[in-house]
Amino acid sequence: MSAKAESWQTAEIAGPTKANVIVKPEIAAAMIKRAKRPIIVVGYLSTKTDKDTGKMIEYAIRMNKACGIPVVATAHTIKEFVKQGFNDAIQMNAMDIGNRLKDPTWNGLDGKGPYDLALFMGLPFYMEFVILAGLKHFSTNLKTISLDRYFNPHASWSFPNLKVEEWNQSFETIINKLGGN
Amino acid sequence: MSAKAESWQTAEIAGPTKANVIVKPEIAAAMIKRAKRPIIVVGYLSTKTDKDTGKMIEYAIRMNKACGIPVVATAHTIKEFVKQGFNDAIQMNAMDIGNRLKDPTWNGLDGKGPYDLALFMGLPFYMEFVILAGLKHFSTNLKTISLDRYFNPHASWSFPNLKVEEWNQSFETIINKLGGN
Amino acid sequence: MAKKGLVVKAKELKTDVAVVKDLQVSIGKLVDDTWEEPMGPTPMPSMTDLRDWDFELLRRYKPFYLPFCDVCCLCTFGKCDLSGDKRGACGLNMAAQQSRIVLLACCIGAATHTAHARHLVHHLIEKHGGDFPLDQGGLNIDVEAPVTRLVCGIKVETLRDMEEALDWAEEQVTHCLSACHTGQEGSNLDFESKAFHAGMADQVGMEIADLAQISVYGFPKADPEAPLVELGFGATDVKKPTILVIGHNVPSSVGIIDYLTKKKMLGQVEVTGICCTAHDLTRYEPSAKVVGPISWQLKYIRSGMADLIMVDEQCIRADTLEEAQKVKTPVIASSPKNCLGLKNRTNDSVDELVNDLVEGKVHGVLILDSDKAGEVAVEAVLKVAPKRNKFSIIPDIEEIKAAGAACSGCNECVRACPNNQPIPEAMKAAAEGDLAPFSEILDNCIGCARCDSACPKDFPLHSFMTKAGEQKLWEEKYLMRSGRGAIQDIEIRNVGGPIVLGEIPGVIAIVGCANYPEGQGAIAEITEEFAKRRYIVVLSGCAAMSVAMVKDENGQTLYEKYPGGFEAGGVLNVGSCVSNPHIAGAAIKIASIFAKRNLRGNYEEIADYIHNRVGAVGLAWGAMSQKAASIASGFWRLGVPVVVGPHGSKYRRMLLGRADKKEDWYVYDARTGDKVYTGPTPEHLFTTAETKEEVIVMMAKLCFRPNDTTKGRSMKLTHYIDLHKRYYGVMPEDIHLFIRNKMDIPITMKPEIQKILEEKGWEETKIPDPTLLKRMVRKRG
Amino acid sequence: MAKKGLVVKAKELKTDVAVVKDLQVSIGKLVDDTWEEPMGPTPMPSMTDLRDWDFELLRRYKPFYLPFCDVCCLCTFGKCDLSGDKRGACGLNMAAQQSRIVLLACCIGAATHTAHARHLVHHLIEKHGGDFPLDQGGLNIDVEAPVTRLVCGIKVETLRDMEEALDWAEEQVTHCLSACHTGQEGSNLDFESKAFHAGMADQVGMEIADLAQISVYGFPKADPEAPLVELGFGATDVKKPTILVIGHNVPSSVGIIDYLTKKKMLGQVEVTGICCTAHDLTRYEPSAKVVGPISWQLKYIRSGMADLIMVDEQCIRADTLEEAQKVKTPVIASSPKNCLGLKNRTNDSVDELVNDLVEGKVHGVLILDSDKAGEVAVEAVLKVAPKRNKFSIIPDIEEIKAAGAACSGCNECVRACPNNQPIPEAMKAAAEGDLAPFSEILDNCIGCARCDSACPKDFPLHSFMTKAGEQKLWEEKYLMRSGRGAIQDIEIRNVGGPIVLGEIPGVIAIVGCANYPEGQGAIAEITEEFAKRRYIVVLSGCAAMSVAMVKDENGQTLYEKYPGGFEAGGVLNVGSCVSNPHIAGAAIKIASIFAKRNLRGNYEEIADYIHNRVGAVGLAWGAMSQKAASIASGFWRLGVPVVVGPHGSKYRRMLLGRADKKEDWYVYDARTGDKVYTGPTPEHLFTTAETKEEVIVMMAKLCFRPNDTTKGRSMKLTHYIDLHKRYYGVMPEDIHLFIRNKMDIPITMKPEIQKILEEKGWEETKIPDPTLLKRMVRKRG
Ligand code: SF4
Ligand code: SF4
Ligand code: SF4
Ligand code: SF4
Ligand code: SF4
Ligand code: SF4
Ligand code: SF4
Ligand code: SF4
Repeated sequence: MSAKAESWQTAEIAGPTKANVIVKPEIAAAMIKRAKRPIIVVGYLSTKTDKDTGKMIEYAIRMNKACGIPVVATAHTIKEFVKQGFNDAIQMNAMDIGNRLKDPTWNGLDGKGPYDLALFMGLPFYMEFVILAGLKHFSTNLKTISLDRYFNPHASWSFPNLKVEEWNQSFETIINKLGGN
Repeated sequence: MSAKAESWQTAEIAGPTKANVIVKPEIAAAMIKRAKRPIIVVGYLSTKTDKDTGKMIEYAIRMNKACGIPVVATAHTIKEFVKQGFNDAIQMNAMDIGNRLKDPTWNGLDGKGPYDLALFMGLPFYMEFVILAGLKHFSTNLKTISLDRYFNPHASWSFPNLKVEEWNQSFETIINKLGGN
Repeated sequence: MAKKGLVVKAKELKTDVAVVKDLQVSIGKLVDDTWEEPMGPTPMPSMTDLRDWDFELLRRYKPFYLPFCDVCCLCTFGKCDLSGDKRGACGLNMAAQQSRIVLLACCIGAATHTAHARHLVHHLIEKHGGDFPLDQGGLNIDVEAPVTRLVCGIKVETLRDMEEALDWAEEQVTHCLSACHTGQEGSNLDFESKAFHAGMADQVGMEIADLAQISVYGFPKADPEAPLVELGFGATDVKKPTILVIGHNVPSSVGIIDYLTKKKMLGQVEVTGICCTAHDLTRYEPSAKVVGPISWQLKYIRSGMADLIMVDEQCIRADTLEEAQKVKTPVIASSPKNCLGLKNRTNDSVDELVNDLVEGKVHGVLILDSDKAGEVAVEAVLKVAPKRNKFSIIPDIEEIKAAGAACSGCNECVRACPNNQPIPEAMKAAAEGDLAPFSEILDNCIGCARCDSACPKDFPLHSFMTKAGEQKLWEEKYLMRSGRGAIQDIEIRNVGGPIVLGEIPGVIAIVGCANYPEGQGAIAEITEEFAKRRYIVVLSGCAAMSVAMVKDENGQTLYEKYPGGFEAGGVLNVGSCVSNPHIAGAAIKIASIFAKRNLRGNYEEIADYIHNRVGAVGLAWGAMSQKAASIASGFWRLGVPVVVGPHGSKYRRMLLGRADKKEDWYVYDARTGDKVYTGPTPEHLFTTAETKEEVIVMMAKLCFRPNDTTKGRSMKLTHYIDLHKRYYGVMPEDIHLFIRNKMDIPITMKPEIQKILEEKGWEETKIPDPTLLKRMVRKRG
Repeated sequence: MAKKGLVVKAKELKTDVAVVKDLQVSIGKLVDDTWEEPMGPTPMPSMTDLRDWDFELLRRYKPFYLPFCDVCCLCTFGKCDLSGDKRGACGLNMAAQQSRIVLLACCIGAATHTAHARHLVHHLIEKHGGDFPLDQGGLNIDVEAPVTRLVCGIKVETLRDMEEALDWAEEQVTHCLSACHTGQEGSNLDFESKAFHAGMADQVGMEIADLAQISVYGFPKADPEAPLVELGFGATDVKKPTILVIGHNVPSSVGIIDYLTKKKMLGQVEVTGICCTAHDLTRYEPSAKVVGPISWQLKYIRSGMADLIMVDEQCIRADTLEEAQKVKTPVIASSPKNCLGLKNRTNDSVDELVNDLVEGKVHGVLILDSDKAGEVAVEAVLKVAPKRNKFSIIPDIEEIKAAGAACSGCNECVRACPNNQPIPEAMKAAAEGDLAPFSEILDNCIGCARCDSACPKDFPLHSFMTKAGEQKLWEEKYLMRSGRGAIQDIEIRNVGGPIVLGEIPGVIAIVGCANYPEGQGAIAEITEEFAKRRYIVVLSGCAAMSVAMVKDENGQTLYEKYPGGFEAGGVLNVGSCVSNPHIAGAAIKIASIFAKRNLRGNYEEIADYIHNRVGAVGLAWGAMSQKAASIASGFWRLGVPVVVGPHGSKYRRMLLGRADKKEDWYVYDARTGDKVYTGPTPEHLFTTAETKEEVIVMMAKLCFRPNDTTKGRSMKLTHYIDLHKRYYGVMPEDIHLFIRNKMDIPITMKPEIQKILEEKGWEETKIPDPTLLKRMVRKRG
């Protein structure tokens, strides 16, 4: 892994402000721990289990179990969560959650105040790319992390383009650091 | 110096294809040496001697003396060359030389065949940026190097954003490696 | 407007004539005063006339901007970094820049349709005279052009009448585009309002274009029983000389058919089409064939089936000439919009042209006379076909195997693929002789060939997958109902009751391009889900083709299984892209036929009516173009929500409601003037759906309207909850927002829902006579 | 065109009227048949009618594309990486994409002027009636609107006549914009041709706009002695209540003047302007003041001088409202193009509006009625001024010192500065109390405030430099000759001899915006260099202001030193941006007056004439906008070369000749039909100059034309060589390319030049009667 990463979709250049590369999963774990109000947004690709998408949805559940991070399931992802016995995910349209995260006066799913860190995974690359761009430019106190296997330059932080094993290992490390298993 | 460099003008993002960073001046020297038909294009900023521009024109002359590289002086830069006693520079409009370098059938100033390496320095950053972009996309067998103090991402190779001393030292090294003094 | 204040009474004119000699009088227009509909407040509105209405919508549906990159590069002050709260050299900020890009897209889209209409009307007047009468659907149609009447306040009865509407539309496009200039508009909301304006002008342009061609070319006229036409690779008779037409503007294709007819050769030459020209071609001559939507271009060309290609305008691959050359297919360009650098040979003789094309002296010619283009196409294809012998560049399996073995696995192809298709893996499998992965890729492929371009080894990857899917491709043979045109007044009248009672829970309009995230099957799935539930499903453009490309176990397409009328469970193809205003027109006619509202120049009132009462929702699952942007924009201003597929997220902004902000969802009760909470109905004006499952659930929800009767609302809720459970596996979280009183609750779900209502602390609300316009309140206070 | 084929004889009409009762007849236009100029081949040309001519130019002047970034992001198929030989998802390649961006810029520019013209004409007809007669310059002008006559083939005599030309222009803008749609045009050369077409339409739009305002508002009418007006910060009387108008579309500013006049308060309120509205304001009322070009906006606003700001449209900073708020200055927006998100208060009473602005209840209002806007502006400013007391946000020295000390030297500011100004160094100096470096920066500053935006510490750096340059700013008080409008026929006639004999070596047109690389002094230097040498220097827009902003040792500006006539050594301000067609018009009138060529609908022949014979060159040293792009494009199609300053390199493509390719420089000799080599005259159609020195030498060279007499050529050569030696220190390398025979050689340089000619193996060539059009060859053969 190097500190330089290229957008997974070649043409999806971000501009001068590009995501920091998560060179070590510990960084991500520390950020989640440090965050006062983190949230994770999980897209439908997390329900697929081909080599590209590993077991994202399980990682999301394990992260929730480890640190109680609230989970938003976009599109029909909720169905898979429920199938896996996880009933705490909230179904929302990806744009809707993006739009609310942008709003510093939104008090969150629980009404307890705005989030300060939003993790994303499992959305189509380009869709996540533009939602992250919207948050980068228009949110005020929110940081974003892309946990996808691909470098997404509009996030505040993103994994570089990873091999599947590296990526899985990263999740394991993060969950471990969060005190989960 | 790192292998990652940002465009000197913040907003002048290049796209997916970005210049390689000349991490060591030796690289540039080696490329010039390896080139069959190199050429150097020198813009008017090379005549200025503020801290930004060092003594570019003198370096150009010394490079010419070291390896006989032909010199194109854009705009009124020619006047300064002549003043410095160097009479071999050819005056041309920057776009005109850019346009000819693009053309693989152009046989060069001496009619002996197309150039394979074009060095640029002393043009306004953004003007060099777009000319280098034109060459990047539309020339066929030409490589370009920006020798300016600033990282210019549309070149094939460019210095990163350097301190004046680093930059001067780089020229000294290159000229030295080319066998000049 | 050009002609305002220039009305001269005949008597006065006589006097003038008597006084001023040797003058010619050029008549602009004869105004027929027998049309009694009173003029509304905003005929031919200026860019600001409907701004208050726009702001009303934008107050509720706020833009969420999704920048594509951090910078603006639209002028030489730039590039400017607009990240965060930075401003460009012109003082612009990121929100304004993104909305400006939306406006620009809508201007390009509106210009495209308006210019298309202008070309068509001009051409048809030249051929048939300005007096040629318009005919949308004979006696079955009273409001001949609802959008034009609504927006422009005029009645168009002849081709010439249309010019006034086009003059207006062109002026508006020019004004709106002007606002994109550096240092013009400074407010993102005003950019949005202007984008709506451009979208509205676009609707006029499209309506004019379709009405003109329906009238003159005798397309199906509001015909629920429009003929079924053949569609698909497999529909082409490979033995015949084959012409492929691509584009949107049909006169040169008509030229082909007319010449074939004249020469009694119809049937001897296969005439096939891609994109909207294919729609209009088959509306003109049902024996012609449709290949498929835009994404079918490259594989069809490379397969070598086409012996001659004629392009007109819009949605044509820019490399058509180069690709055609590879398979030795000559090209005729026939539109000023798309000249392809070819020599203008309009004035050369047919013989010369045919000869040059047949001999391969030129790869293509530009012929700007549609009749001549048609004649040359036919004469040339007859001679080219035997020479070409269906020369194809689809590689054989050995070549693919070798390539698979040589592939470096560099990932450039997949990183270039908009749909992230696993090409490197397919190459590995191909090396082993297994083409199945490539065949799967073809299913999810939009035919863009970016993979080809990106591959450093220059493998023609799209050809590889075409080869892999060959078998399936050649089995593609479907029936599509050809574009029917407008909706009849009687159809509108008949759906009144069922809509009020919820028997028809909504109108689902599926339109737009084929930039699908994962195959085109989604369109048919979505359509059937709603048709089965007795929604009305209206289709156009590429979507109307895609829906035909799935057969059930009996080999039937949805067009065969479901009726073509505007009725419960109807599956209607209205036609090509320019037929879209028939959908808007249906909504508009609901207002005029049920509610007896005047249409003429009465935009705001009608949009308010539609927004609050007509449960219509648009879906552009594969939207990709600037035209799709302006079409959506035309619906937004009418208050009709639009959903796009994932790639549509790249349009740079959504218009999103906030269900959690109660204060956003109040309307006036027109009876009392009270402000009444209505729940988020409809919740969004523009959003992206990630998956087809989400689309289905979301569209059902977006059919809610404040005005729903309890019967209607309870039916709509039934479908929403049912679909939510089915696709999401759970009850929706938000049903309490949509229940106004106990009567709204679907009976079968009563206990379950009442529990939820209690949990949520639900309170009963009133069902208003809803309006966003204070002036519509009847009670004077 | 809307009205073709609709001409009805009066007699027939009478019959109609007799038969058809109860009809109103709406008259489009009365055609005056007394105008005898025969119609040329291309009146109101379509997008393809002049394509052959364009291709002729493009064959010689090939595009050199300069991509800004590697990708295209214009539709949701994208972004697409177009680097190298890649193609986008729509099949487009990089060359086509860059030319498409050029077309898009030209469309935006043309739309801006055309919409401006439409607004103006519409407004003036509403106020003064369509019969209001046009008057370009009374009896001194025969061809009232040369561009419109040439392009449209019509004569415009009243305001109403103009609408036909605007209808045409709007239609063309719409067609051209349509070609920018994804999947339309595929050839870069066709995009270029369409860009030329948009540029030509733009010229018509501008000509109409200026002629309308000249006629109705009584601006100087082709007046070489147009009044000298005051310009500069220092010209403002700081004690008076001050209104600042910004923009280009003058009616609301006229509203201010008219109201002041009516109330006999002219002189009690200072009315100052920035950008073209300032030009037109002072053409209307010479006692008004010009602040400066676009780059003066921010420093003037922040200085707090303006007690009320009225904006209309074009070249207005998008953050005007925010910046105005900081200094408590209320804003009136007065154009539909630029509503700034403000509430439309057009229908509110003047009292309410004034009150709300004065009380600060609102920061601004939108008033779309120019008279009311004027009245409100005046009434409000009288009350606001005492309250504001010229409140300024220019910081004091202590604040700057503190900031200087706190500066982290992060370089973000300089990296954001388009002109790479050494702000971090200036901050260091400021920390020591030395503001001199900041003052120098202000000289090279275009007032974009990107440095402010970029600074992570939010220092208002542009205000710092404004403070540093304060003294100098307040000394700015110059005289500018106000915009004279058109060139008189007699002036054209009088320059005939001097031009032929080289006494006038060329016409130098300096136009466009203030995006200068290093200060605006260059404009005056360039102007004087050519004026001294008895070239004619014509100016407009921001350039016409910049040229006034330098005084000689006697305190005189060039407008005072040089005559305002179209004559040797003349320095002419034609007016605002929309006055540019007077420059094209002068070239066109040369063809009609000297050569007696017909103009009407005869574009190609006249462009060919101008390209081969009229030594006119355009310079847009600070070109930044899309309007500048379309203005340049209008000149390209006429065959007039244009040079831009360094920032103009960001327009994405140049049109460059290749002096080394002999085969490119042949013309037909109209007398014989022979192909004759003429040397690279002019060498380029569009290029970037890096420095003002280069501009001067290059422009002198670009004045060569194939048709030059030996006398004329020898004079032109003298200047070229002289300037080359002076600015480059050496003889030009290429003089042999410009000498046709020994008579061309400047006598004083004979020996030197003959030596060069020998070295170069020079051979004598013929001087043809040059044309690029085969059909212009007179000999039949
Ligand atoms: S339009 Fe404005 S933000 Fe965009 S490049 Fe130009 S100055 Fe910068
Ligand atoms: S052609 Fe198909 S597989 Fe190739 S990049 Fe395009 S969508 Fe992907
Ligand atoms: S780009 Fe070409 S070489 Fe690279 S992985 Fe794809 S198919 Fe293989
Ligand atoms: S806006 Fe588009 S073209 Fe411009 S820099 Fe960004 S990606 Fe490149
Ligand atoms: S217009 Fe063409 S090149 Fe540009 S983004 Fe769309 S598909 Fe790609
Ligand atoms: S305001 Fe002036 S100094 Fe600041 S970035 Fe702009 S040009 Fe540079
Ligand atoms: S950006 Fe601000 S802090 Fe950084 S160097 Fe410039 S003035 Fe100093
Ligand atoms: S010259 Fe340029 S900047 Fe100046 S007013 Fe005209 S368009 Fe605007």
